[in-house]
Amino acid sequence: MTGPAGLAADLQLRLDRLSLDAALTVRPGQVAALLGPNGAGKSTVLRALAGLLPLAGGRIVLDGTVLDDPAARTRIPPDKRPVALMFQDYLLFPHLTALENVAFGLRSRGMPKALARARAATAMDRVGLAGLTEARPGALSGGQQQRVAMARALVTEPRLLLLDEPLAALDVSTKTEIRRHLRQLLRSSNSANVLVTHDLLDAVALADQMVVIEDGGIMQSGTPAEVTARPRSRYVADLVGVNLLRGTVAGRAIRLDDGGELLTQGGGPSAGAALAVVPPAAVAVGRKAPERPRPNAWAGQISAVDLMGDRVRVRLDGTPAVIADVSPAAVDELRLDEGGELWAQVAPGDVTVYAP
Amino acid sequence: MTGPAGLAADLQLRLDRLSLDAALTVRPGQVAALLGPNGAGKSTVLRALAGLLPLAGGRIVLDGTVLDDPAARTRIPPDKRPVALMFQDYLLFPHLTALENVAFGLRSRGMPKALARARAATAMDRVGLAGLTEARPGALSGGQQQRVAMARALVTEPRLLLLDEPLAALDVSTKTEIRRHLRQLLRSSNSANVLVTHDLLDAVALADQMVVIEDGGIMQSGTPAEVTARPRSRYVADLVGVNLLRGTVAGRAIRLDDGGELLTQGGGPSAGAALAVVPPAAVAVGRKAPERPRPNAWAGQISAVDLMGDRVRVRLDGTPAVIADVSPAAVDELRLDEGGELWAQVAPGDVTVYAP
Amino acid sequence: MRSSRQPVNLVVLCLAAITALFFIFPLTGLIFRTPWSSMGSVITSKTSTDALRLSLIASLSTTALALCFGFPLAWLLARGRFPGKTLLRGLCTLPMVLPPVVGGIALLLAYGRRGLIGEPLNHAFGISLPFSLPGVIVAEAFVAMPFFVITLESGLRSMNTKLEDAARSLGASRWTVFRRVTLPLIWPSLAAGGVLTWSRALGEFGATITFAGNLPGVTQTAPLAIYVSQSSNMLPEAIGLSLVLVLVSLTVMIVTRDRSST
Amino acid sequence: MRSSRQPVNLVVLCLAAITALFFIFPLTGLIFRTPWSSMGSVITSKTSTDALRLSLIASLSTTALALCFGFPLAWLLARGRFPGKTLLRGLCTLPMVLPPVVGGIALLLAYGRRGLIGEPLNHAFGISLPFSLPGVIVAEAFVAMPFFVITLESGLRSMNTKLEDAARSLGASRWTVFRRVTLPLIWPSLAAGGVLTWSRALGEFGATITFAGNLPGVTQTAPLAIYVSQSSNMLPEAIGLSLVLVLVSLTVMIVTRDRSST
Amino acid sequence: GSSGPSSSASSGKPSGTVIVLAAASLKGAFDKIGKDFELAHPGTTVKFSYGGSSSLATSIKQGVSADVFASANTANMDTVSGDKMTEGTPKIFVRNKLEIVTEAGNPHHIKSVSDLAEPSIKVAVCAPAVPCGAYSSQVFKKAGVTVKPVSEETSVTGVVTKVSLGEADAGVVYVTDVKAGGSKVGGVPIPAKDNVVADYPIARLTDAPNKAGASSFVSYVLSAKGQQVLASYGFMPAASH
Ligand SMILES: Nc1ncnc2c1ncn2[C@@H]1O[C@H](COP(=O)(O)OP(=O)(O)OP(=O)(O)O)[C@@H](O)[C@H]1O
Ligand SMILES: Nc1ncnc2c1ncn2[C@@H]1O[C@H](COP(=O)(O)OP(=O)(O)OP(=O)(O)O)[C@@H](O)[C@H]1O
Ligand SMILES: [Mg+2]
Ligand SMILES: [Mg+2]
Repeated sequence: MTGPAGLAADLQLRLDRLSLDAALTVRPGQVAALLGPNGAGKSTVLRALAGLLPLAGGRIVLDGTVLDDPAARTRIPPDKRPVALMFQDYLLFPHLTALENVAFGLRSRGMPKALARARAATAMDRVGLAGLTEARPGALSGGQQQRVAMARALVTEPRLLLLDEPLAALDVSTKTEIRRHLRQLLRSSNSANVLVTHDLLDAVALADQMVVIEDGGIMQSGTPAEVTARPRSRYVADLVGVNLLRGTVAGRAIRLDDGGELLTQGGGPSAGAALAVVPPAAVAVGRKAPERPRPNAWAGQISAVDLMGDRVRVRLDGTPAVIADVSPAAVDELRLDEGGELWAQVAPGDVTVYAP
Repeated sequence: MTGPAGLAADLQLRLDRLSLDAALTVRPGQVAALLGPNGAGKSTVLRALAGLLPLAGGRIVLDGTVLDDPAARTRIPPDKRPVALMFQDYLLFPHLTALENVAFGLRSRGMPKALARARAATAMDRVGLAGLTEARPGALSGGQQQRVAMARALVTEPRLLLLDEPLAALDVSTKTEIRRHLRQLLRSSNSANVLVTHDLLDAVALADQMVVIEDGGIMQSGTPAEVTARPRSRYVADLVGVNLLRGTVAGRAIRLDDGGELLTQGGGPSAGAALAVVPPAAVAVGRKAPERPRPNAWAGQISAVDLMGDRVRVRLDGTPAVIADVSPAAVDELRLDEGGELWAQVAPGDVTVYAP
Repeated sequence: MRSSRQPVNLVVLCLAAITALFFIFPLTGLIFRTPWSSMGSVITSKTSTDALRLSLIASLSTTALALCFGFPLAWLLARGRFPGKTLLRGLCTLPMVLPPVVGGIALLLAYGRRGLIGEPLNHAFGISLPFSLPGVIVAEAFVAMPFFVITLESGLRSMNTKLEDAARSLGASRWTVFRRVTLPLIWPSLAAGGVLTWSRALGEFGATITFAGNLPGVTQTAPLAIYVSQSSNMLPEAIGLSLVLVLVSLTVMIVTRDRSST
Repeated sequence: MRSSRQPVNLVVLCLAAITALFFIFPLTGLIFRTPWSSMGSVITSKTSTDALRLSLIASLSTTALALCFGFPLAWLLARGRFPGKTLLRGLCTLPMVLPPVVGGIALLLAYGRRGLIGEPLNHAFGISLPFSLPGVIVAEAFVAMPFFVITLESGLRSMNTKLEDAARSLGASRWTVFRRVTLPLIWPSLAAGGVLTWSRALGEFGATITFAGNLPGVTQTAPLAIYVSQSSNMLPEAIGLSLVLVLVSLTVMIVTRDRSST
Repeated sequence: GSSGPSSSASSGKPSGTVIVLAAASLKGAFDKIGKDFELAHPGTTVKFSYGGSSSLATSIKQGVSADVFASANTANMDTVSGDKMTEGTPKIFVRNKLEIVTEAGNPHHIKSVSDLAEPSIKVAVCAPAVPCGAYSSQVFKKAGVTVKPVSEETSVTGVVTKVSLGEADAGVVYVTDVKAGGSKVGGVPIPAKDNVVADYPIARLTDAPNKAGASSFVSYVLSAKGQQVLASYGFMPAASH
């Protein structure tokens, strides 16, 4: 071993619609969650790490061993890497039973058949598929297939585990259980883990590190707490569910790029460009204008009303445009029709400002 | 037309691991959300409605026309049904471009090429894929593929629209937008719509009717409000995120089947079997036993601690076993280690009781 | 996507090269022995041009027949469920096993003027296949069509039929599904089957000469003309005409392949 | 899953039936003409048993050779990227177009005693292919292997290579991937290619007699024995032996098919 | 329809198409005779379908419609006339005899039939089942030698091909084949005492659509002009025996 344990990767490559340039470090036993819009390059990152896509530049080092280094013409083939990849589209072997699918990685690495099957059966049991060992993938439901794919990746106990949206097709009960199972497993495994997900809950529950990829590059990374506290892009703000506003600090106020101004409590950068976050619950809305002009109050048109379970999210097109959460009870009272006008108001204390 | 508009279906069929028996009624312009555990038979329902699986019994009537009636040997083939199905695994045509995939349904129904392509282009634009018309499915990301599949189903403007987990692979920003787009479209379309999802938000935001399928049968159905207020199964309780306890009414208390007793405020059935719901936020937990014995207070072992974004969900194995939500701040204070002991307490006013 | 790995390794490359050379050497041998000086007259002689024309007509007709008739049979074998399917498949592949001359005799027994089917056919419609171009086509179809059926069946068996379901659910009739989904997806097998059938028909000799005779301008295809040259000790002419046949087929294959695949 | 629709419609069924009957009638004709009384002696005569034995040995060896050598070539054609691929594919399919007798002559020119390769081979190792069993196999391989290559190539082209990537990422070496993923997935093409090659080799006549000669017990395969019978006005014997050949191949096909597919 | 316009009467001026089934070894001579015949009888066309004599006989027995059959041996003709499918008795129109064929220049110095018995000499002969093979056996028997061939070819051209390509050192074939083989092969005559004579019969077919044409063609082949052409290809005239 010639370097620290875990994964240190710097990935550069090009596809038709993507030019990827991203660096990633994951220590053993830790989990990096990869988030980002569709087509950002998350799956591409995993494929490159697994050795299924050649790098154009950069390098991949795992536990001190160079897996990929185009400059030095080093390239360890996929099967020689201690890596397991759970594919977004599962790619189960249609001609093998579920159990044989799960045992495939163990058998490939030379484990005796009986042992491999026993281990595979345990792994299937862990993801709640004990009764489906003999089924072919074609006769399984979507969620069952996803669990087979997960068991197939987990059972190989790799040094680098790559999971591409592993929980997307699971029902809520199973999702909670498996998330919990994954959490224990990833912690105790001592492998470096990379998890792609669209669900903030997964990232918060499982990851030590959140990495947001947009358009092939890393937009933001940090612990889940850091990232959710200070979103740097529209995508992250949507993920966290807050209003993100861009502007310039002007004394105790921030002058917004898209027009308008917000008074803040201070505490952010003293000058220059800044980002401001306003939680939707902190945006108070009403049908009437405040009786006398007030700071942080402005009118906007309702462009969308979304039911969000126990609250209703209203999208206001104004200067600035914001989303506001209101209680279901308020919906009728406010006559929330799209196109109608509402007034929004934010207390300066609810505006968090930070440098971009 | 010999009957009411919309869908009236009674489906009976058998697969290897499933014996399906479910009835479903959807009026035009309405949306039924199908929820249920993995392998419950949701996709099977959609396939049967589309005519891709033969019924063993029951019948399917759409806008008064019998589509399927095994008893009368009536069976309209899939292509003669005014139905569109978006598959869980997309099933995009690999040899066609994204645009050709979307235009396929229109072309099949005889629309001139230029017009079909123009409509398809509009549909792709609506799901945010304007730039990807010429890409083949194999070169698209998972979320992009899902959107192509959705556009392909939506563009045909069917009388019965079947969507199988249409939003599962989308990023948060897109998901919100497309959910909103779907909402408008489904309302204005005048078609009967059936949507399979694992996400309560989708059901609440889009559906008029929630239908919970478990193990091939309908476990519960009603408006989203009805279903979420009175879960009838463990799955629904998990979906809604509440504690569901089964027991027998004993005066103002309910004697639980798995042991223990809960004092309630009354208001439910006066005798017999009953279900009780306790929101996890209503379960107060502490390290110490209450100083004097109190009703609705009991001790349990922590079996799991899950981060849920802005709160922490603790699972207590006691009599009864419950989940409790605590604030992140409380986590350290309570030393929430798995295996540790905690006391739980519930105010009788937070226990809702209803007949099963 | 697949650029990730070197697609072919060294052992495979060596074996493939050996095989290719195994095929190429004999052709080289032929080219060496070709009487280049007299090639002009070989190619332009009426016998040769007639024979080549007939060969092309007959082999292309055979391929077309295979499409019309062999395709349904392949479909039935791949997707039908009925007892005796394996036996039927076996029976339909037997023309490949039968030495072509015996195949020709079998054809005479069935479709000849005195044959099982040929006799009633002749009485009723005055149709007589031997010594006619249709006879050549029948002979070639008998020998070559099984190649199409078997290849196509394998293609149909390995395709993802769920995509056909998807197409049906989008309102595509059986025929549209077939044309726009099934056909493109089984294209490699279809092309392979077509090439095999066409080539086999183009090279067919034994069944043709036995069933359809060897009349220049009527039933004498190129292989028959080559046979006659060779068996009247005119080997150079035989080789010359063979080479022309080979060139024609090579051209057709390269042109269709370049136009049909990426 | 697919039980949802009647798998085969009426037109398809009719066309398929016509095709099947087209193949079956000639075979029926042969059966009618078979000299059942003398079949016993036909089957047990030394010439026949020798010929059948040689036929089986040679055709099975050819199929084995096709597996070892044709597979790599098909792989290269399906997955390699190099200039002249279309030309190479065309060249390797030419033995199908060449009338078998000319094919035999081409083989003599290359691998005969005075041939391009045959002469050095003979000098260096004393190996001489003509008039020997290896010669028979070479002739059959030359004629029949292209069928394997083309069929397999189409199978390799239409398979989902992502599954191979998945297997690699699970730690399977190239060889394991090949054995446990690629092979099972292309099984239909492999089986079809095998059947085609084996059948074609079993029925091969022209190239064999030209290249390897016709010596009973040494190079006389069944088709050669049949031809000799037929050309000495012993048609019944020829038909009898043909029928035995047909039965043998039918049995082999049904047995292997039943054991290998569902 | 297969034979084109035909005259109905069995006599009179020949016209229309005459279809001749002939042994492949006759190709050179018959092509020439056909041309001459067409010139001599304007309005007629002769079409030849060459093949192995036995295949042709099989075709005829299966009802192939043709006018004339010219076989390279009497056995095949007999099976046809035995089924009453020839008009009258077939006539011998030409004869042939055997010769040893060697590589050009005779590198192995083969001088007689007995040299073919040398184990070091690779000999290709016709299979005993085909006419030239049967004749070869007779020759070996008459010469009192036992020849172990490396191959029993099914046609004479098979033997010629093997020898001309150097695969076999020598073979036994018809004189006409050696002549047709030209400079690529050499011939070693077999003395008359060991040699055999092969008869080539010709006959009009009973079902001939063009009876007049068929009869004239048969007569033309037997005529002096026809015999002359055949002789120029190395055949022995039928009359000279
Ligand atoms: N085989 C390919 N050839 C060319 N372009 C590709 C290929 N695969 C993916 N792409 C493109 O690369 C980009 C990144 O794709 P990738 O699958 O990595 O996205 P992703 O971040 O995983 O998205 P999703 O959340 O939708 O799964 C997309 O724009 C996609 O269209
Ligand atoms: N082709 C098939 N043959 C036999 N059984 C099948 C087949 N397809 C599905 N099943 C079984 O039927 C049951 C229902 O499958 P279905 O796909 O309808 O589930 P689902 O409710 O859609 O689940 P998910 O949420 O995982 O998509 C499952 O147990 C599955 O294993
Ligand atoms: Mg992805
Ligand atoms: Mg499903």
